[in-house]
Amino acid sequence: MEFISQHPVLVASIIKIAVLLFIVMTALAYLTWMERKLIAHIQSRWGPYFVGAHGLLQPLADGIKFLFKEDVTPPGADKFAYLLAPFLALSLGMTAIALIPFGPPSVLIPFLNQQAFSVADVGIGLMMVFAITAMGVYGVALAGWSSNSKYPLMGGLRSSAQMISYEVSLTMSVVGVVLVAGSLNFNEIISNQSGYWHYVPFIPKWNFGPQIIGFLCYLTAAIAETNRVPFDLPEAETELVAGFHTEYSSFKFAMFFMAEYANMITVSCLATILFFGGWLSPFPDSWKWQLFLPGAGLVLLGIYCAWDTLTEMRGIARLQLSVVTLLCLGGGLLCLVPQVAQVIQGPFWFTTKILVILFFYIWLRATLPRFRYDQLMSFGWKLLLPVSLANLVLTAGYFAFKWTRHG
Amino acid sequence: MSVVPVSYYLALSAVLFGLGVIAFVFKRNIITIFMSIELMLNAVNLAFVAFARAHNQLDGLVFVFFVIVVAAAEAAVGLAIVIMIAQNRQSLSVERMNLLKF
Amino acid sequence: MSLPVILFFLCGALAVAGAILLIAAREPIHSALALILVMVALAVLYLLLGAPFVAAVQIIVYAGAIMVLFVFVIMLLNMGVEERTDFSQIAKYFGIPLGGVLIVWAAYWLLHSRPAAAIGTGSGMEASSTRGLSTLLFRQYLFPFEATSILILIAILGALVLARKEE
Amino acid sequence: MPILDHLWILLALPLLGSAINGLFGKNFSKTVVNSVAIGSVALAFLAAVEAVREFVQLPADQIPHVGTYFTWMVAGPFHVDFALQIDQLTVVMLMVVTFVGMLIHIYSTGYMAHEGGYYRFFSYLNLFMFFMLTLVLGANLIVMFVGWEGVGLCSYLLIGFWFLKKSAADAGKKAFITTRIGDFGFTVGLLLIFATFRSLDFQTIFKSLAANPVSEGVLTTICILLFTGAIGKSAQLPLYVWLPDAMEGPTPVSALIHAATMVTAGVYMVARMNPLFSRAPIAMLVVAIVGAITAFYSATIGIAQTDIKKVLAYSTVSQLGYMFLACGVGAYSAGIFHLMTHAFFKGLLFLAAGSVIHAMDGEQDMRKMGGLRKKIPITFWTMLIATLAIAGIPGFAGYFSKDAILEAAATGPHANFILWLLGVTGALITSFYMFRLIFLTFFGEPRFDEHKAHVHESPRSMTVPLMVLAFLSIFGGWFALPKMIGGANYFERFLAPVFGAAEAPPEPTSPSDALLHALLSWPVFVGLLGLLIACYLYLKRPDLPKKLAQSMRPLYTLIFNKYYVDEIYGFLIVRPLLWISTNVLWHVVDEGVIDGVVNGSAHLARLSGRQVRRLQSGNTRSYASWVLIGVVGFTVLLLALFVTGVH
Repeated sequence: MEFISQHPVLVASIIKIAVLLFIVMTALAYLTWMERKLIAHIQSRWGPYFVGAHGLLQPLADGIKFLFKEDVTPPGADKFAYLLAPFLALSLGMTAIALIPFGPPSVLIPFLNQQAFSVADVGIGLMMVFAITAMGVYGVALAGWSSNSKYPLMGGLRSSAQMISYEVSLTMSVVGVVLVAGSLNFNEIISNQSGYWHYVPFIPKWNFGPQIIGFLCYLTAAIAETNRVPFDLPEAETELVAGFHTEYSSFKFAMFFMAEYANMITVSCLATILFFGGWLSPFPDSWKWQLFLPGAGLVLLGIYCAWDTLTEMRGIARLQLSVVTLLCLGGGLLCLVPQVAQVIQGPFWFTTKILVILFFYIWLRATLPRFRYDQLMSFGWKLLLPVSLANLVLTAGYFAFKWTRHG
Repeated sequence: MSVVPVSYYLALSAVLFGLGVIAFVFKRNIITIFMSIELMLNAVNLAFVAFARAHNQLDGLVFVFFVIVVAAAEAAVGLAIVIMIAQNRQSLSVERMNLLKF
Repeated sequence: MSLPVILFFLCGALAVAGAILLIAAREPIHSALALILVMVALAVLYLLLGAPFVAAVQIIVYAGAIMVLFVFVIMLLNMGVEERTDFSQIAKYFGIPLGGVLIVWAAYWLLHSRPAAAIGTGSGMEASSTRGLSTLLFRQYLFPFEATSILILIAILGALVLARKEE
Repeated sequence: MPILDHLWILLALPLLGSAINGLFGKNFSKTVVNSVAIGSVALAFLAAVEAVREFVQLPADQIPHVGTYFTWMVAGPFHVDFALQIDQLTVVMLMVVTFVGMLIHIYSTGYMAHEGGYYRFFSYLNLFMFFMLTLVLGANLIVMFVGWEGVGLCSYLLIGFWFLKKSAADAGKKAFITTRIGDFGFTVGLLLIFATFRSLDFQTIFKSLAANPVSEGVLTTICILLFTGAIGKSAQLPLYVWLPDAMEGPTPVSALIHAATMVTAGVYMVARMNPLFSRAPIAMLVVAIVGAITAFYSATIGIAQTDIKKVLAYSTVSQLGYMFLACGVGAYSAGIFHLMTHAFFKGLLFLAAGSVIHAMDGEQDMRKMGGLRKKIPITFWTMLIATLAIAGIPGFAGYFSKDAILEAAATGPHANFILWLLGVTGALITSFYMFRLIFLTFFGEPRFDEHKAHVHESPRSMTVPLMVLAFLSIFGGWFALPKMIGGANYFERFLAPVFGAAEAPPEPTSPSDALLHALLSWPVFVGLLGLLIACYLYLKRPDLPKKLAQSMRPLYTLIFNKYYVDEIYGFLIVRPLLWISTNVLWHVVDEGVIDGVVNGSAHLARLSGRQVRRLQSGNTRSYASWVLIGVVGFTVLLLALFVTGVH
């Protein structure tokens, strides 16, 4: 007790980390589910359906399957690096998320008086996130090298080259935002985006507008950074079996998988914070009814589930879905309590925005074909980088002009 | 003790630098020798930062930036050279590259 | 023993260990990893010293770019473990021992020479340090800054020229 | 602008010409080279004329007019400016040098037309003009010395102009070395002067000399030392030997350098330093004696020479002797007067001889000539005029000057019968061998193959200078005309300010007996006598000379071989020197000591290198270790210092 009172930071951090880990893990798991479902529907298939209602238990099944698969280590592999790679990848992917503020800093944890919605509110959070993502390369590279096999090596080479190439434009595209906000701190960046354009009503003053070029560059670079379609050269099945993690099996493979999704989440969070005003709501604060949006949404979802349970489901599935229904309704009702609603506001908007971006991600994957390697490189160096630089110059020029004009 | 004296940082940087020197002399692989140079640079950077902190002057940090930039440039060129060497000599051992002698 | 002191000793130990590993490892990749370890540890020390921005740059540029380049090249060439030849007697009998002497003695000297100026965790001066740093960099050190940009440009050209295939 | 304030222009012009021709002349056409060379000298001449015009208008108290341009060197009390001065003496020399120089440049364009290294020749010639003018204009002994050595250099270059011919190259060397011997004395003299007067500036020296008298011994030493320089430069006994050999050079060179200008530098110097000399009677006597003996002695050699240029060379030597005789007996103005006239007629003689040689396609031996009178009339007439002038026939330039000299020797303040006698005899012999030359060359039957040698008159560019000089050889001496009818010699009066201290003004006499005395003077008599003898021997009885040679063979051979002076020098000086150089300096000092040191050091270097190169193992780690060793050593040192400094 007395230790707690002495080191509130420590305790709070531990608690927050635990919670965050749990949430993120589940999120990852269900992100896979979401992806498969979405792509299936886009391709007019059903997608996972039989493991649990709507295949809701599919991720769980997958996880168990991975756990119990045989863990093969290829002969002549560099044991240490071979082990290190997946851990590096996943842990880094997770760590980045620790810097993300999911809600306003004003909300505090009772007794400890620490921010509730961000594990670490660093003065230069943006830089830190980039630092961590920058390290992400090693996971891939090491994996490719240590497998002591042809395809992984090439995959590793490709991806490391690709990642360092696109990291440059990623960083460059963001600097514009930093200039606008005049800070590297996430909370400041976000609060800097609050309010509306006074000459265009009802359009929130998010960086998305003025930094549109930066945003597009960022999005592209981010997709490449996370080795997603159409930039998933490192794991191009058709060319290199599965790229850098060809030789990996069972849970190590799973870790790579999770790492990839974790990175997706990270970059989506960044996009949200930098360009879409993070946890800010798009509506003016005067509109009180928006407090009840999350609750209402959950309740509606619950109602849909209930109807679905009664009409569609049979046997065990009905039971499972009814559980989901109860959860949704209960959560919804809880969220309708004003205090809770107040607290839940920020995270709600934040997650919504993230989900939108993630949806976009998956949509892309379902739609676009893959680049060729040289195209990828030339695109990154000859188009993306110059454009992001141009954006930077434009922004800087604008501010220089502005500041010289008035103070 | 609740704070770390600057001399500790300096000593640490000295140790790292020395280790870098030893690495430079001890290693035979060009790339690793390169790395040992980077290690020395890092040690120096640490000293810079420590001094900057000690005198509450930021200039030291600026110097760190310049060091890093130079290191980056050096790495770019140096590694290109290493690649050329490896392609021509099929070896990375400096001890096998002794054409330039009496 | 407060938190920063613990952290210092932890990271210091890590850094030294990394350096020794760099020397000990025969596999270049392992050396590279060891060096990355050193860099990360140093980054944490920078945080301790209240220079978070430098720490971030250290990670991004050093660990995130330069070392990646090293790893990349090592993978590309894939020349296997280093051979421990001993053609250089002078290095064997003088260089390495002298290096040891240098370490011990310089460390000793630095520990005892100057009055131990105390350094706190440097919390609270982060933002200001970043801001002040930028002003310093873009006002007082503008010319060196531009010079380095030229340097980088030249380096790029040099690398291109070297890497280009003669046809 | 008054050119007097910019005398340096006079120097700059020839130097510029020389530089242009020397640097770029290789690619120029002959016309360009000519225009550059002659243009520069002609401009210099015009500038000189202008300078003289302005000089004449100067009030007496501004003479000499000195222009200091920059401080050249300063070392404690030793201070030398680059300064030029102009006074009456300078004016005379200036006119002579520039004018004769210009004529000879023009002449050369014709004479050298078919030679290689055309641009080189003219570059040297211009350079010579530059140095000669420096010599003449110099306001202190150092500047003068520069010119002095410079003309020596140019003389060397030009004598050895055909350096592929061994004799020419040797002659060049001989000239240089022989003059160097004299210059040694000259240099010592300069040192002594500085030691005595604490300055090398003419005016300063003279002023301080006038102010506080210096011991006569010192002055004598100085003067004799300076005179050695003059001996070398002006080819007096015993250092005259280089001048005859100098005839290896192209004839215009002989005319310009070895007759008209350079060789007279010695005389000029002595005249310039007259305040010193006139205070040192013994030195004066030495000068006079050397001059007289040379005049006589080399005249005798002239008798037996067969090479046309050699004859002229020896006659030059003897004429120079006359000039020194004049200076020695205190008649400086007479000396300078003779210098001027001599410049005219001797220059003319050489040019004419050159024209003859040109006509004979390079033949110089008078025994293979003869009867050229008709074939090359202009050359003949001009040369005849010059000969009359040098022989001292009344009315011609040479008469006045030589008469003045001999008169001074006879009746001057330092009169001396023996010197006078030598002079007169010399005059006799002079006119004899000169007319011998004329008769052998132009009269009698051709002694060469008419068909093989197609004799032709020289081009206009050569004949015009001849005629101009002939004109001067006649009227150049008429400054002195009034003296004959009892006036004072214009020339002397003009130069009086310079020599005033030295010379007693000539006492006026009544016109009639002045004229009588002038016409019945010995020079006229001996001149005519020489003419008659020559006429008798070489026109009336051409067989007689051989008989005479037979009858007094030993004397003849002695004279024919120039008294074996070269051989004696060779035996007494050159051989021992050679022996020492070969057996001591070469085999012992050079091979033993110097080469030993050099090779030894090289060997040492190689040995040490063989050991040290092991360091260059090519092994990076070794290099790194060495660096490390150095670093540790340094840190130890520094920290040690630091510790001792702090604690």
